[in-house]
Amino acid sequence: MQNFIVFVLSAFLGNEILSKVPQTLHTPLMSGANAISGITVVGALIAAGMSGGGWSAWLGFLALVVATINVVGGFLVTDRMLQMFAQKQRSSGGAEPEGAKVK
Amino acid sequence: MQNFIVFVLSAFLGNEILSKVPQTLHTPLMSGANAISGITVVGALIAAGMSGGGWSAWLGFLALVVATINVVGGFLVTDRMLQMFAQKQRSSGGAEPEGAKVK
Amino acid sequence: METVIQLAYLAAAALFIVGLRRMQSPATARRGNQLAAGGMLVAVLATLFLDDILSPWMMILGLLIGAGIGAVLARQVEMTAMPELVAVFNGFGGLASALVALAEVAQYTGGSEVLAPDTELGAGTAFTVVLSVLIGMVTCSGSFVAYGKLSGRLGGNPIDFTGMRTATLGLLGGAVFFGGVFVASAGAAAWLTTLSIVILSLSALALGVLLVVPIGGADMPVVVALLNSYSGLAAAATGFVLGNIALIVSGTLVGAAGFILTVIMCEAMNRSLVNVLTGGFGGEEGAAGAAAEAPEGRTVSETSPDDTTILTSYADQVIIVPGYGLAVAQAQHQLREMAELLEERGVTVKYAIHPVAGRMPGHMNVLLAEANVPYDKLFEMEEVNGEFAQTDVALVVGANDVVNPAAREPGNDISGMPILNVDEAETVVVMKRSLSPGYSGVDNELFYADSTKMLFGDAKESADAIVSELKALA
Amino acid sequence: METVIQLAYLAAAALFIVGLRRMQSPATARRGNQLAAGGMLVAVLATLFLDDILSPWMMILGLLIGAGIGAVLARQVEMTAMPELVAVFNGFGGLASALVALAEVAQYTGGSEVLAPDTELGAGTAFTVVLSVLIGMVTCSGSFVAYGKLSGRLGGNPIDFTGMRTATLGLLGGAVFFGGVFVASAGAAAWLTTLSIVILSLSALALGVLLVVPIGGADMPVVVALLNSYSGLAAAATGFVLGNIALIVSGTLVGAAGFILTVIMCEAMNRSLVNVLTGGFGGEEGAAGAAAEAPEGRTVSETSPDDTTILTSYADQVIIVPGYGLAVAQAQHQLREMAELLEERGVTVKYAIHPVAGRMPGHMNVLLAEANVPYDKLFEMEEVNGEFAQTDVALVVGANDVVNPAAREPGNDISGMPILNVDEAETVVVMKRSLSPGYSGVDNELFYADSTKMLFGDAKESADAIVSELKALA
Ligand SMILES: NC(=O)c1ccc[n+]([C@@H]2O[C@H](COP(=O)([O-])OP(=O)(O)OC[C@H]3O[C@@H](n4cnc5c(N)ncnc54)[C@H](OP(=O)(O)O)[C@@H]3O)[C@@H](O)[C@H]2O)c1
Ligand SMILES: NC(=O)c1ccc[n+]([C@@H]2O[C@H](COP(=O)([O-])OP(=O)(O)OC[C@H]3O[C@@H](n4cnc5c(N)ncnc54)[C@H](OP(=O)(O)O)[C@@H]3O)[C@@H](O)[C@H]2O)c1
Repeated sequence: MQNFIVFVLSAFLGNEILSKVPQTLHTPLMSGANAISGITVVGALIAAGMSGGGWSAWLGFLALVVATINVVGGFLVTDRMLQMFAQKQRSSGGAEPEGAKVK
Repeated sequence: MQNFIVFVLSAFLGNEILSKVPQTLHTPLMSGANAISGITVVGALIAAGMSGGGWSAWLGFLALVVATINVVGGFLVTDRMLQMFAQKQRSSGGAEPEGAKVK
Repeated sequence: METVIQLAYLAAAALFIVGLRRMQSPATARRGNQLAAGGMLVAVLATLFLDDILSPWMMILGLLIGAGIGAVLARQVEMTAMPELVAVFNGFGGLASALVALAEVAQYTGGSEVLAPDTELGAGTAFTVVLSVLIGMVTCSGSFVAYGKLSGRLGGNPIDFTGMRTATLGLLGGAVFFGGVFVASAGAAAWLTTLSIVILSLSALALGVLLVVPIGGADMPVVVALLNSYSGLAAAATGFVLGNIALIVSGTLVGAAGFILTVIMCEAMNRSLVNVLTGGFGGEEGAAGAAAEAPEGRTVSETSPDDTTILTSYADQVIIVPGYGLAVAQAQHQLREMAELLEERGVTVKYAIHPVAGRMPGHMNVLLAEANVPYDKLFEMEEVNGEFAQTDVALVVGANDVVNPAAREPGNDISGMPILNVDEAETVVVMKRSLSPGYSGVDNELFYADSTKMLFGDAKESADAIVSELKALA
Repeated sequence: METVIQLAYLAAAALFIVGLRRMQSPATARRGNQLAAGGMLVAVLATLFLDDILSPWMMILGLLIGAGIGAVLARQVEMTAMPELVAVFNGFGGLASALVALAEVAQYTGGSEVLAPDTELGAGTAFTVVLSVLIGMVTCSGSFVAYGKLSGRLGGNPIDFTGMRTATLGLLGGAVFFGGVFVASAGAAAWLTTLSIVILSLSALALGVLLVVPIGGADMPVVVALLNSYSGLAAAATGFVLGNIALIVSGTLVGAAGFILTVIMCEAMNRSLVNVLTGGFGGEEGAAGAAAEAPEGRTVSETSPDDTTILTSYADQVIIVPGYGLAVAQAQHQLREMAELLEERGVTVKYAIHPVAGRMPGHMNVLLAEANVPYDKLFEMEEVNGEFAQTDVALVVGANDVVNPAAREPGNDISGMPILNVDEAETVVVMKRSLSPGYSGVDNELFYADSTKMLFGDAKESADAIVSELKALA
């Protein structure tokens, strides 16, 4: 029951926060949210590390590998994308060459 | 612990929702939120109805009365205020007399 | 059944959330409030279906008495007395939370089962009881002091006596100490448990008084918003005591609401919360100390309702700047009528609403809404400030601090507060009763400016006179 | 220790919330993503400190392998292959959730303690296991089919065979049935438990394939967003299985994010979600069926890079309308260079971004950001639509549906979709390779309009040619 309450509150919160993300950032939002869904890595860690062995441990291990791919890959690729947005902001003042910043 | 999580999520949610209330509605928000804080009436009901009697029941009864004042009074007075806002919107089209609507 | 009741509590919390969301727009706000009220009904009904109810009549009776009193209070109050009423309700809310926690303790010390399902009064619960009682009682007595100051039953002056700070600190220390004793004794000696929680309650009540008494009457709205936040937190703490989700979610939402309002008010006044709570600022003592008569060598030019009528009726654009005096005089209906008559004569009339005009956030909006002033005539400070330079008459109705040019200079109590630039208008007419300063106690140079004309008298009477003149003109 | 770990999970959830909040502005978004990554790190580290860990090396090894593969994939991918990559990651996420739930089952049927603290595999938990496996497996296979279609490894055409609907419904029914068997047998026969969950997993995998296969390649972004939502829900369901708060909160947040994106995309395309999921719409088959050559009796006027250079360099204002073709051609850098050269010659250049231009929400923004096009040059549809009438040249670069006037008429696949009014510009230059229609397969009258000139060829090559000409001019 408590878990269900947490679920409902999170749904409300997600709705509040995410409906305000501007269209410009929808692609990074998609990949960033995807990375967060990799939180299942926590479950995978538990399954891989705490099983008594056998099927359970192997399933857990496989889960751990794919979940980690999702997490690490997801955050990195989102960062790559958002880096471009940040650059754009910095350079929006004008088309100065890189060297101009040294002075 | 679960309760604490619910608390944290609610705080985030409250912050998201309430920081978007426009200044015009701050007074009704204040009294409306106050009415909601009367939710403690639920606790008062439990205390009044489920105590074995004695001190506990009387404390609960007193809590129930004051909490209900807060709830009923709070919602009614907020409604009164907001009613005025609704009226204003209706009449903002022009200063037609009430009778104009009949036609 | 248990699960159904839990789901009902969750539904109630969801209704509060949806209701508060609708407060984001005036068009949906009323519906939102009704939804929240519906949520409350759901929560109350669900509770009536709990098992183990021993005295249903007590529950029903309590609900009826409370509802009756609440309805009468809500029906009878004047719109201007809103801040007071909210303070009173708030005090009741805090009291209720504390009493519920006390009932739980009484239940325990009486040897019965505690109210929360499946728990004893362990250290964790005892701690939340302390929080609930402390916050609830401080909210209660603090709110009633705020009520007294707002309604004028207590003087508005900040009260300060020697040793007050020491007393406050002492009480706080005492409350913490006895809270600790309560937690420590919760599993052990019942008499010590009872004694410590009673002392804690009394210290908390006294603390609430001492915390609010030194704050000036005009700062009360900030205090009320803060206490509002507290009453929410008290409800949440009670929710922890009882393990009740509806209380935790809703109490926390209210806590957030009150806190956000507090912060917004402080920002708009350009003061920190600490400054408000410790400042002893804004009592009438300041007002009394400052000039109510023009100081020597300064002259003010007075005007009459007749002259003001002529001046405004031949203007192209008039901007009305309402302030707290409008609420005091209850002149909003006359003002609306006056504006409508001017518009019939072809004058453009706008209302300029300063974010902290009045004594509550959105105070002017509520007042003018009551008088049916249409939305599209109300302008926020940023929207309208550029327009004064092209305005013939700025009509300042019971506003003072929000048009005081002293805010532009450093070194006084309102330095840095953004103001409405009425002094850029061709003529400024100020409707108030005297030359006394406003809420902040800072003298207003505007009154002595060449372009300013003072229309002394109660705002309602002056506006009434102007309305008659305008009708005579037509 | 237990409490500290729980607090760490809560902190992780809070970091996700704060991180996602920062996604509301481009200026803070990168920080937000980093905060979210930090939250993940906190959650992972906290988990490593749990008691009862039997095989720490397995955990570390799994983390290292996964991190290595993830990092390589993220480093190597082209920006244009973003949708594919998100689909792949998404499939992994769903798979992981399902596998964790399966591990829990294996643990139980193997006779060991289950992984979730203090619980057995009761009916409630069994139900959440079914949800987790079902959603997780559908997400997994569905995402990989979407990947195949997006990357072109599978044909983009909607695949449909006789009896497919029946097969889908049959699989769904089977999944529900074996889910029921699983829940019913959870306390009883271990072999039945194992058998039913294995059948459930396989049916769910097949179901994911059958659900996505009939959807056209171009609708895949919507599918990916929806599957993204599912993978969040799968994680939340796994959270219910393990009673883990971090999973529930974050999974639900992602579920909301995916769902909101799905709804936004459908709205912008003016189609319902049901229509997208069942439509068999938007495959290349549509494109192939429609005209790639001008139909008899219609003429198009062609133009060359040289002419376009002259035309644009003597214009006062040029509005560039990018579309999916820009992404295909990877012409964003050339385009930016061209725009800069035009600006040096005093031409005002704006970019008009249609909300569904490209194949992902915000696709054009990401592309142009990559090429360092400044923000203030990008305009949303509503902002810029009134300006085409005062524009000399509208330069349509690989866009088609988003400028197709057919949307204004009823009775075709894009009827009612808002479009960019390029036809109001004095001259329209369309850069694409042929007369073939866009994503929707609807023919575009714009190409035959008097004011339209077609610049055939790959957008990158055309833009390159224009850049050289502009440099020669200077
Ligand atoms: N809005 C909020 O949320 C809030 C909260 C807390 C504090 N405050 C503070 O309150 C102040 C608000 O500024 P304000 O300009 O609205 O009000 P103000 O500065 O308090 O001035 C109100 C003026 O109204 C006049 N007045 C009183 N009764 C009147 C009557 N019957 N007829 C005509 N005039 C009357 C008074 O002058 P006479 O006595 O000469 O008539 C007084 O100078 C600010 O300093 C703000 O920081 C606001
Ligand atoms: N953004 C989203 O979230 C999203 C999601 C799902 C669906 N959609 C849909 O996608 C469509 C987007 O419209 P759009 O106008 O951007 O694209 P579009 O209608 O799909 O048209 C793209 C055009 O680009 C041309 N093209 C392809 N490769 C090219 C190259 N190398 N050089 C030059 N041109 C090239 C193609 O014509 P040639 O083959 O003749 O060159 C094609 O007509 C809408 O129908 C929308 O509903 C969008």
